[in-house]
Amino acid sequence: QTGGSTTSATGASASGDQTTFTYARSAAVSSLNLWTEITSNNAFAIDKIFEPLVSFDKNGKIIDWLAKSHQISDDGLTYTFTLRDGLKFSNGKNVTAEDAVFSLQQHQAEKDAALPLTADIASVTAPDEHTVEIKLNSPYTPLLAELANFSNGIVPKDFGGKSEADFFANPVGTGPFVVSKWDKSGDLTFTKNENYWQKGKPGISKLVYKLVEDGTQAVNQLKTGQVDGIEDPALENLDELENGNDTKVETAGSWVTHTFFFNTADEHFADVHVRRALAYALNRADVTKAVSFGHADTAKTVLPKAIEYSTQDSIKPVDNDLAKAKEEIAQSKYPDGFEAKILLASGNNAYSQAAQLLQSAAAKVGVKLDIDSVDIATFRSRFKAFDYQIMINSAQADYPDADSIIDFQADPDGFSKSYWTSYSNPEVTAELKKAQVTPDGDERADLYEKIQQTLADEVPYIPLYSPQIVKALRKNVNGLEVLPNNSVRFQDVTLG
Amino acid sequence: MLSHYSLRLRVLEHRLPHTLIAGLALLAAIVLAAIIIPAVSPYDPIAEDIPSMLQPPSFAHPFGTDQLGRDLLVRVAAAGRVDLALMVGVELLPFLIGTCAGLVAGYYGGWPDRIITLLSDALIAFPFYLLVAVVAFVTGTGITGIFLTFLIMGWIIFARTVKGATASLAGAEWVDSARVMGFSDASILFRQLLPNVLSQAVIVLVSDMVALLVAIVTLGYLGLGVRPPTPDWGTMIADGQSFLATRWWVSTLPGAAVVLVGIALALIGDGLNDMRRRA
Amino acid sequence: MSSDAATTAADSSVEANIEAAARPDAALGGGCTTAGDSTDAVAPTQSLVKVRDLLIHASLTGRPLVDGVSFDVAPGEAVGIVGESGSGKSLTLRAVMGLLPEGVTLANPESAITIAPLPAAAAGVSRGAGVTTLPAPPEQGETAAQQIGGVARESVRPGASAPSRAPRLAMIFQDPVSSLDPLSGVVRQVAEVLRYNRHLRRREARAQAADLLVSLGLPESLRAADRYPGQLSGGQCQRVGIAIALATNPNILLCDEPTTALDVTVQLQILDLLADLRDRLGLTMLFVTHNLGVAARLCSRLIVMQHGHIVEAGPTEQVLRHPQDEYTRRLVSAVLPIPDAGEVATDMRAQLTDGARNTGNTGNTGNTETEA
Amino acid sequence: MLLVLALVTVGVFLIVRLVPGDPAQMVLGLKARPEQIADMHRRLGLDQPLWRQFTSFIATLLTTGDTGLSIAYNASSRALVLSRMPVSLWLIGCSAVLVVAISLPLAMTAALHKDGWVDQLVRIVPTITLGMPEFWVGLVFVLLFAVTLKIFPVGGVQPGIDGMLYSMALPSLTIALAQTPFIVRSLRTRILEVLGSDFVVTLRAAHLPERVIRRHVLRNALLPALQLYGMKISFLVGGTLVVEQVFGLPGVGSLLFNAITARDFPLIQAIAIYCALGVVLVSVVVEIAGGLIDYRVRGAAVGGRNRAAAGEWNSAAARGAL
Amino acid sequence: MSAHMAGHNTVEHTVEHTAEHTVELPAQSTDVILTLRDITVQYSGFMAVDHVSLNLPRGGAIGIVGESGAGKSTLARVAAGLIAPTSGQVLLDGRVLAPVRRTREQRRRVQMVFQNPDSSLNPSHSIRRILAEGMLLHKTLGPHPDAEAVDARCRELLRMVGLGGDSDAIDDTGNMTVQGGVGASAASAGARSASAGVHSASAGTGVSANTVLGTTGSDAGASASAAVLAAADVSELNDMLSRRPQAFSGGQRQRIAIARALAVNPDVLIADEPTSALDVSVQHEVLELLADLRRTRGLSLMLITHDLGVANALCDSIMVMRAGQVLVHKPTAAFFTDPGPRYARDLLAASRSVAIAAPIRGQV
Ligand SMILES: Nc1ncnc2c1ncn2[C@@H]1O[C@H](COP(=O)(O)OP(=O)(O)OP(=O)(O)O)[C@@H](O)[C@H]1O
Ligand SMILES: Nc1ncnc2c1ncn2[C@@H]1O[C@H](COP(=O)(O)OP(=O)(O)OP(=O)(O)O)[C@@H](O)[C@H]1O
Ligand SMILES: [Mg+2]
Ligand SMILES: [Mg+2]
Repeated sequence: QTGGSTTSATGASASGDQTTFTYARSAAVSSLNLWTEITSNNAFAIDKIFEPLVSFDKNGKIIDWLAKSHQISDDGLTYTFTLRDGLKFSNGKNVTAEDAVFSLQQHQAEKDAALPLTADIASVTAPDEHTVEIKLNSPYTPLLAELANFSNGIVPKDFGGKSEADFFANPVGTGPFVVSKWDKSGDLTFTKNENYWQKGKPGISKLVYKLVEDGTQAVNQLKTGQVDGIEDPALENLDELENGNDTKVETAGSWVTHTFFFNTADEHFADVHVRRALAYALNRADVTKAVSFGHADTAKTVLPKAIEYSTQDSIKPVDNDLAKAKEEIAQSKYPDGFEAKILLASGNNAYSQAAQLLQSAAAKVGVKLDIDSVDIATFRSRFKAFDYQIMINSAQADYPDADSIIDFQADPDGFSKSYWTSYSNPEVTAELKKAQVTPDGDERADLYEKIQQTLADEVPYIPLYSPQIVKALRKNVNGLEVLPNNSVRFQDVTLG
Repeated sequence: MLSHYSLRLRVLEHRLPHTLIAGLALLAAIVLAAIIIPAVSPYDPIAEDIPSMLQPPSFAHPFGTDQLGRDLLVRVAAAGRVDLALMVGVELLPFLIGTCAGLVAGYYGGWPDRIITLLSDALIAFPFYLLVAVVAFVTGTGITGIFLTFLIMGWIIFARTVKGATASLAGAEWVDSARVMGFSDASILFRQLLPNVLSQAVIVLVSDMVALLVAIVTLGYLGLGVRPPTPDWGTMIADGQSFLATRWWVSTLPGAAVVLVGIALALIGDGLNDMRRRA
Repeated sequence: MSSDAATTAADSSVEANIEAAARPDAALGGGCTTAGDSTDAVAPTQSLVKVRDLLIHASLTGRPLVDGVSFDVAPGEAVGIVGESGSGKSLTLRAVMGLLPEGVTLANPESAITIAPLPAAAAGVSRGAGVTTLPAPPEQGETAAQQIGGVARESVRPGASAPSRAPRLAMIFQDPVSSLDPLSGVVRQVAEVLRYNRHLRRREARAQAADLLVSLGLPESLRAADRYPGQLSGGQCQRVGIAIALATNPNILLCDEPTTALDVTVQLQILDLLADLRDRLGLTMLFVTHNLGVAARLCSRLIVMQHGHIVEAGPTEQVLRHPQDEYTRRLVSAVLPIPDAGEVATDMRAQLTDGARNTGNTGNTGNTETEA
Repeated sequence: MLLVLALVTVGVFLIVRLVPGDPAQMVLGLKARPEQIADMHRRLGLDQPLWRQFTSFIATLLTTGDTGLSIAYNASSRALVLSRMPVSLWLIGCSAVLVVAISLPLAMTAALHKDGWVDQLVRIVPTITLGMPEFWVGLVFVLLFAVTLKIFPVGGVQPGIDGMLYSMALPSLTIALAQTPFIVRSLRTRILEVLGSDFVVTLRAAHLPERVIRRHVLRNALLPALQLYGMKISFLVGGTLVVEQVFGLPGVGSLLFNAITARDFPLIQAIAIYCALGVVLVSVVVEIAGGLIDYRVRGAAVGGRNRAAAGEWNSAAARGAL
Repeated sequence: MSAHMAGHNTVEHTVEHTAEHTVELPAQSTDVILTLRDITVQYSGFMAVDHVSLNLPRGGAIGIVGESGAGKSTLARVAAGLIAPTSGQVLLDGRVLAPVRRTREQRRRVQMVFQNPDSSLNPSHSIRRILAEGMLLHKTLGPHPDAEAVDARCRELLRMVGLGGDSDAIDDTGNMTVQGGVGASAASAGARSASAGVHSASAGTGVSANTVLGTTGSDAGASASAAVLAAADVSELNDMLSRRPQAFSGGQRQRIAIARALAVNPDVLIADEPTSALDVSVQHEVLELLADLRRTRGLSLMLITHDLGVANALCDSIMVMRAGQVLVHKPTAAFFTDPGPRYARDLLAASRSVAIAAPIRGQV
């Protein structure tokens, strides 16, 4: 029985066709502008419409996408992409190199860009109809990974003659799906792109992003077949869904690490011994166990395992050793402990549990922690204003390169000042900058290993766990490709 | 004298409706459990024990354990202390304010009544969750927010009840007698009228407490309730609701506690009502 | 028949009674005599309502409220029950009606109250059998009687109400306003009773209800626009109450202090109306009051109750003139006299004359009069 | 009533701005640079002084009836509210009907069998649901009737009127269960009072059938319950959030919650104003219904006061009539 | 037109109305304690009281009669300072009183007793509190009376209104204070004052009735057993003082209401239908009490009633009101000889026709 088509009303009533896939998501799609959006509710709709030259696979490995091949010059300054043959936009127009150049230049020019290209780009040109050439002023290794980001998707040159706003209200791209019905505060319905370059795909004719805000509700809808998949099933429900009669889960390694961040500008947490004491006092495996129900790895380093150069398996973490914790606090400026607060966005069960565990861990070394749970908007304002002592949040890679996380979290000169921790270690900063221009290989690996160990020892943050990327599906759903950035590819999906 | 005494007793027995007795007994049992269990239990309501997380009810843990391996029985009891105290504490001020406002509005009518009515109408027309959220966001989640929210909304129901009761009494001849006697308005309001409307206000108070408790629990569900790790029925129910299907005890047992308190208070309210009507 | 005519007739019949009432003798015995006239055919020993050892106690405490009350009411007779507040008058009456309130228990429900079937001769008196057999009423009352009784005859659906021999009871209450549903129009209320008691169709019932009300002295305007009880005066409401009672087509009319809540003038109107109905329709009446004068005006026999017992019973005149029981005597003496012209001060004021009154100056109270 | 609307409008405007948190921040996300945020503030007019923001808001509201562009959804806030409105209206409507359908017979039966087992049952059972939070009842319903028994949909809204009714069954029952206890109790108490009143004896003495008497009793008992009911419905307008969440209904409640979270001032204001409008409408409807039941409260609908005066008038009329 | 329809005659109304304005009041005299001068009360355009004037002589009693809605209560409320008249003045001892804001002393001097015994006492206060409140407010027992003094005064008041148990004629010290009035009154007062109230055994009533009847008007003086009786009496009265109004019968409550008014030693008592909710025998007792108070304390009385019998029994003059206006105001005797206007005549006729004829009463 096909859930999406017979039980789901959205599917069944539409045209009686058998291939609607209904996907439960917890937030609505409010904008389809690929350059200015970053949040997953919009991003994972945008990436169904627009596609970049290169992309990544399930394991985070870069693959050619709209480009059938790419080359990097030996000096690392010239990137050359050759477009596939017969590429068409969903409106039937051919895709040319000019379109790609226009897209990348627009992105560079966008002042509200959410994920701007950080490489020092000298020019983007189209030497011929099928070739795109990017020239850099200085080498920048993460460029290819950055280009794989959804925000570097290709749009028609000059928006096909429309204004930018009109274009993004009714966008045209090369992706497998076309927007057919869009309620900015509700559901988004896609239909299949008849001109999709992967012949015979997608296998479903309709894709519905259905807004189901409540997690439990989504689980129940999946169980009864009202939806065919859930974008973010709660970890605590996975057992049930994995073993259900009609349901299953698909997983992929993740690019996310949930982490306690210390504000090193705070007098207490400026003291590395205090930070180490707390890290030693906490048992991260317990935290993982309590919140992940077996669907996460305890994080020993800030770089998730699914990203290259992660030293998850080899690093020496500061973790779970009460004796050492006591030693550290004794060496600190606060041997008798102190009081502080953990800032927390309310409504997140896992964070609340983790905070309680840190609270009781800290109590063991005489540090009294209060949990300060505030709503998400307040939370963001607070931490962006550095108005916190400890907070819990996640660090997420936007593209499959170690730099994606490390740069953001350890660069005191970046606008987030080491992710609002103000952590600064010139050595780390130097290594970080060096890694950005070092071509992939052992040298880069060494650099990242050193950085990760330093960060682990100085504990500007305590990485907790990296949850698996999980999608819960009806049993009859085949061919769904789960991506490590939490998105999925639907083009191969069939409903059995 | 002895006969007097026994007579009084008999009158008392006679007067107390069985619903009231049952309700009081139930409430007393709940309060006692909330006081005694955490005192005698070997478990600490806030100390985690990850290895024994989410165990079903057993001899060692009659109510099972929660996500952090804490004994739910002792947590439910400890939460009872918090929530019952909160329930009473939070209702107190609205009760006082609402009763005074109702007295004034009911006795004077005219513009005091109109202002109070306008204010309460406007507050009712104000979306409740907007208020809840705004207050919680301003104060941060936790007891202060709960307190403020219900201070802002809670007085209305008392004001309305007391106003109605006062207005219906204000025309009574004994009120006029008091005026003829030369008593001041304040004295008439608080010494003459108040004792007569108080019972109605108290009945509302009791039944409103159930509503309040449920509201606090709902705030917990929305993540705006009592802050962890303080045990609270609402957050406990909310934490467990996502595995209601697989680990029913985590949210059902705290839920049962709320229901029990609800029943007790409803019985008390019923009983008080019966008593008032009999008197 | 025109309704205007009916009103006039009803009014004039009441007026006639007021004239009669002006004579002190008539006030006492008049009602009795008239009732006697209409029940001549009935053997006086035969009782329609027989109450034997009525025992009612409070369910909760077991306190006896009515304790061994026995009496008989003959067909067509009007019997008054008097006594102080709380003496059990209402309970007795409601026991007869079969509508005891909650919280009291009738100890002997089988034997206490017997309502005899209507005797053959009296069946003619009963209105259920049709108005035609009424002993010829005084001329001026005819229209009214037919109007009221005619309701029954004209509208009976064939077969629906074959004259039953079991007498029907109806009741009128003390507080005229609160004994009507405050939220329904009065015509509607009467019509409803007509509909269910006489199986009429809605519109018919409504028209007849309006007729009935108008014939009882309510304003004509009711026909066009219904009014709520709250919009009528106490006296008007009491007439509606009477209309409801009559609409059930009763043989026995139980009245529970029907005039206590009313003004003296209105009280008199209602009493006259009741006397009039009693005479024309040959109703058997049980009349509860604590006002001896009121009872005397309407009833041929009186029953005096105190603390749930009957302390004295007998013909009205005898009870009032020669009260045997101490309580009855006190009751009679407590009635405040309305002095006749010339007779002025009585008990209390007589006392005052010796005392404080000397300090007052009656002249200064002013002697103002506005002549009509 | 207009005053109430005005008060709510002003109140909402001020109160949302009291809250810490920045809409621009929420829209632009974590990586937003300060100049981006400042730019957005300028576009939204958030850099203006409060009174300027207020006057321009009121001006557009009064001239065009518009409440502005939603910050988070980048769409007309009025359109957003209106698109979410039907679901909430259906939900409130269905639960209102259910409350009546459950309460009336229950209260009547209980009152007529006072202290009998039906009465005890009616008195006790609702007190159980009284102590149950809506979200919990809703969850249990979903598990029981939707997931296990598959009688009703788990959540969401099905197209068509029948689909809507079908989808509303569980949510509105959830709400109804939370509200009926209050209504049933109020009604039962009042019915008992009315049953003890004189006119019922009159009706009994007039040999009216029991069902007719019941009709009279009910009518007389209805007004206080109706007023309570009106207040409950008023609370429901804009207060369906929890049920909407549990049942995944795209109603105004969840829109409001998202708007608050995003500090989407125009949208919050729009929702609050529409909700207040709804509450005002509800109270007008309740007053009209009250007037239909009891002529004494008629005419109070517009002014919204003078209920006591109506009673005065009544007694005055009673005295003056004859 | 038939007699009972007379009231509907609007022509009559108009005539009376115009006539009313020309009424001249007798000149003020020092003997007048309370004066109502040209009082008008309007309720949203409706004339409840229409240019009414009256003088209440010191120690005198005026009976105000009239049908329901005539404006009697409204007039009384103006006199008591409960509502402000639309126009007109209230004078006490020749001095104009502020409409509603009277001084405490002025309040004390004019007291009022209401119609309904069920609602005239605060149901949540004990009788002690009800009685004592006024005394404490007006400091009639001095600024800081001790509790026992207050109690003693309360007991005295209860005895004064005839709520003193069988020994109602004896005060705390065993002295006779209250003279037996008419036998029937004292008798039933005794019967009623027992805590069993109305439901006391009928035998007891008989006995006490006989006793009191036997001693009517006599001056029995203090007897040896009086002290014993007094002790029992005090404890019974104290018990009564601790009870709430619900524990008393209607007649008892009405007496307590009177006692409350008397507690502050008023000069004027306005009684608004104080007996219309009571049954005849109880009514009689209350009237006895009022008559007695007039006699013993020189209280001035403004008695509102719709019962001519009551007015006749107690008042020096009778004032008939109708539709807010005074139809006639005459000395009692004159009124019954010639009631005057049509409505007054109708009223008298109606009252007579439902009253028991005098001959019957004469034979009791
Ligand atoms: N429903 C009831 N439950 C308990 N006691 C009752 C009930 N109804 C009446 N009584 C008691 O029964 C006694 C007699 O009452 P009843 O109403 O018959 O008196 P009554 O003679 O009609 O008095 P009244 O003149 O005041 O109407 C009173 O003491 C009253 O308190
Ligand atoms: N507060 C008020 N508002 C409006 N009208 C009123 C008010 N109080 C009294 N009235 C009206 O004023 C008129 C006189 O009322 P009042 O109570 O003085 O009459 P009454 O003579 O005491 O009648 P009753 O014998 O019924 O007590 C009545 O028609 C009454 O309806
Ligand atoms: Mg009675
Ligand atoms: Mg009056």
